[in-house]
Amino acid sequence: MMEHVPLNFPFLAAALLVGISFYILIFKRNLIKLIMGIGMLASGVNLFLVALGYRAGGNAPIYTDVPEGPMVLPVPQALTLTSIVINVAVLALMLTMVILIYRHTGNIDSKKSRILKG
Amino acid sequence: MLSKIVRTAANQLILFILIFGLYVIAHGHLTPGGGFQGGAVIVSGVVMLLVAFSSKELKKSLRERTLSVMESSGALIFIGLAFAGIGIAFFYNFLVGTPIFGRIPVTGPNPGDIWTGGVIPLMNFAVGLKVVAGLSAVVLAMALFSSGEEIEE
Amino acid sequence: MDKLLTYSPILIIAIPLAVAFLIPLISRAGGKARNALVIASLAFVEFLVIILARDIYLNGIHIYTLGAIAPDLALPGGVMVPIRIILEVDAMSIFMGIIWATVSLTAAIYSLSHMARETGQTRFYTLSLLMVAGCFGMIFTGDLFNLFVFLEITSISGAALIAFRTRFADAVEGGFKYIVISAVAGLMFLFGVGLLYAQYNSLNIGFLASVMQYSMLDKIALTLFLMSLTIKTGMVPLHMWYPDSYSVAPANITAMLVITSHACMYAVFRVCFSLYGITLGVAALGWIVVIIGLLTMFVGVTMAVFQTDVMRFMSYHAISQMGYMWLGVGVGLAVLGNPEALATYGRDAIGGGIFHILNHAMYKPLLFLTAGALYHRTATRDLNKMGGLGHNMKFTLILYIIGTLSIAGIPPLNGFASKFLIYESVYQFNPVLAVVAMLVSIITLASFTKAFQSAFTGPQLPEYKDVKEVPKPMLIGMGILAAGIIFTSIFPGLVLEHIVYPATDALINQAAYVNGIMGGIP
Amino acid sequence: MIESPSGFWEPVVWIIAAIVALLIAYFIQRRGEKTYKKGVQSETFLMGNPKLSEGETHVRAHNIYWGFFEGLKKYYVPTINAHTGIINDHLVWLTAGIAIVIIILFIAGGI
Repeated sequence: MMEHVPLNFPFLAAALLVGISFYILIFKRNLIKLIMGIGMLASGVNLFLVALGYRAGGNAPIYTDVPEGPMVLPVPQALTLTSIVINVAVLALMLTMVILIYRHTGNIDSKKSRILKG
Repeated sequence: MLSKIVRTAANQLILFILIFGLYVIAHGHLTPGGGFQGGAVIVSGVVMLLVAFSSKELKKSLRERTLSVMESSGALIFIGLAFAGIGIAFFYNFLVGTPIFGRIPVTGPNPGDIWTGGVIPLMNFAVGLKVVAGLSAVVLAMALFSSGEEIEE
Repeated sequence: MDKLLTYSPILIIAIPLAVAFLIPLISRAGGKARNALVIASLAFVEFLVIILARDIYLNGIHIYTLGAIAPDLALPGGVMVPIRIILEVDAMSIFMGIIWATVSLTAAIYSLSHMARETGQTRFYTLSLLMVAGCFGMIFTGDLFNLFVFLEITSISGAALIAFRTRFADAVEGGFKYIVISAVAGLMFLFGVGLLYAQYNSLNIGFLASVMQYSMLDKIALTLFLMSLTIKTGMVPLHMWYPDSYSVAPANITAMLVITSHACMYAVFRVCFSLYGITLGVAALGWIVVIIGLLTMFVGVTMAVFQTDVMRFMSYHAISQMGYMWLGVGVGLAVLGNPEALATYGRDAIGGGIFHILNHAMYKPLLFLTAGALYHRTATRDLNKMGGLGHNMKFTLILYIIGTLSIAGIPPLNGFASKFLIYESVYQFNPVLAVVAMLVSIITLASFTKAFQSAFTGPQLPEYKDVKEVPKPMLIGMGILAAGIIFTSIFPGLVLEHIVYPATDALINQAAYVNGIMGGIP
Repeated sequence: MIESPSGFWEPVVWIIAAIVALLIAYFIQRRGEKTYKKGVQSETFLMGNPKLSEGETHVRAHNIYWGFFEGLKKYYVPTINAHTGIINDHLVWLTAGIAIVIIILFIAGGI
């Protein structure tokens, strides 16, 4: 077992990003801003994952021009890439739906464009 | 449609963007990058064309049907490569040791050997094809959508 | 045959995925070829699931490692951690697999007619098969990160399918709500995965379970898993998006979506039992699950009585029925640390909850499909505008009655059998819970009577004078589910003994799941 | 056959019992009133008012259980108002739920 990763700036930045994005998700009624919030949430989580991949003294696992020494296991980087790819798909789908919502209701406010309730 | 300067510059730049994207795809198993990243670089070129020319112009050269076939074949090549190793295991790297991308990479400082990685470079190309087609379709559809048109069936 | 059995866990996921991308090419040859391909591939998957199930019940857990022969092959530097993508299929996974294979095949048969009038069917089938592959992946994976990936595949294709009829404003809105909730829930799940990876340097459920310490970060991760997955099952008070999304989708998609929310519920069970399991020495989590189960049941059913949109009405009932499963399994979770109580009633409570999943997975898709049949012929979902349809749609009427009696728990149908087990075992834990559960069952019957009365009975309305019975493929799709209901009704003991209790024991027996992975690694 | 902690359930026995009960009910019904006139006595009787058209006699969905909702107004009005259908509110519930469950798990402790 490796020792716990010390709390440092990347984690604080990730927490800040997640916090800001939750603020956006809760208080911003503009659907485009909501999607931006989800994008920021994704960035926060990705930053968290990438920060986990850092190990003191480890080398980046790139086989060209690598210095001598141990390499880190690139699992968190792989996770982050997968998560980024998924988020591209999710954001594209959400934006398309917002375009359609705007076409149907002429509004991108989450309260005014709502039809279904109760 | 933007001015002639922008259009000419875009016409020249797209070549470099394409080359850079292909470079990122081809070196995906050696350096950071790969199919998705290189594909995204190429699609950024498509976006540039979309800005320089209008979406209607671009629709003529990028047909939805062609993109759909490209995307499907990219995914099929990927899954086919995964299936090809099923004699041993799904996703088994059956090309290791063969002349095609089969060399064992050396550790330590070295300039990198392109003929390594087994099926991974091939999968990178498949993913690149899929990403280029898929993201171009997404971008084009959105541009057409917001200008009030539909992408043709 | 042996080879096929060895590869079946991955083939079950890979075949729908490959066919999904083959469809855009095949559909050049015409709609018939495409439909035949879809049905054939799903039938083959069903066959694979059945032979795999038979083998699992005989020989125990199946492990499949992607890219290598064994899970521990070629680990660098003597690391004794499973780093590869590993599929671990035990009795609980294959239980969900049987359900999902059957319902997706049924929904595909149904959609042959139901979607025949829509444009863009190629995309429809591509997305459906992606959803099939994604949900199978969720069920079979033994890896937390893959669970996230497959969860997102299911969500993305599901959202696109909900909004498939983009000409309706409500469909788009439902799809948008679904994708937003899924995206946020998925990212929260990923955050929890990251928290576990930070501590234990692995993503494999079996390995994590063997080193789990239940530290502060583990508690936060547990909460994130629990809430992000339960929001997708429509648990009260996180259920409000659920009827909005599920009521606007095409009926065959809603039938499949119900099972995807069961798959999320399965993931919660996996996390609670297999990942945390023994370390949950306290009853707190069990009580949380029991209380949200009660709330889910009660709020779901009372809101359902009020609805006049037939799909929305059934969506609220789907929420309400989920409460029974939470209740049963929650009671089992609360007594997990107490072997005596677990043996007397805990196992029966979990078994009742899981049996109810099986029953719900048959009657709820059936009811959604009958609602789709009504929509197919009347082009409205509003119960206020319907009436007297039983005169012309006799088969739909019969199928609806079977579903209704089953969901309301009227003996001798299967809904009663599972509810009976839940009532009796929950009564031993706390009598109040059983009383609430029975009350909910009564309101369920009352509300379904309302829908039955307003849609099927009454004089033949002039606007529906020449309504015809729905086409044959739709009736066949519904008939398969109804046949399943009747079989389970007559032989509940058989089903319980051979399918449900193995799944229950697979959940309770955490050591077997851990050994499935860690057995090969010293 | 299902065995639960305090009983059992056997649908075949139940079905046989139900058939026997239905047969008994049928025999009792056959011994009933013989003077019933088919067609005449099944007509709708609306206190002498003229017969309504077919669409009007059908009780529509929103009229069913009206009294139930009226009686439980105190429960229904706030519950339905809570279902706003606004996506931001759904996310508020999610955030609040995560916070509450974390607090409960911390208070409850564990190993």
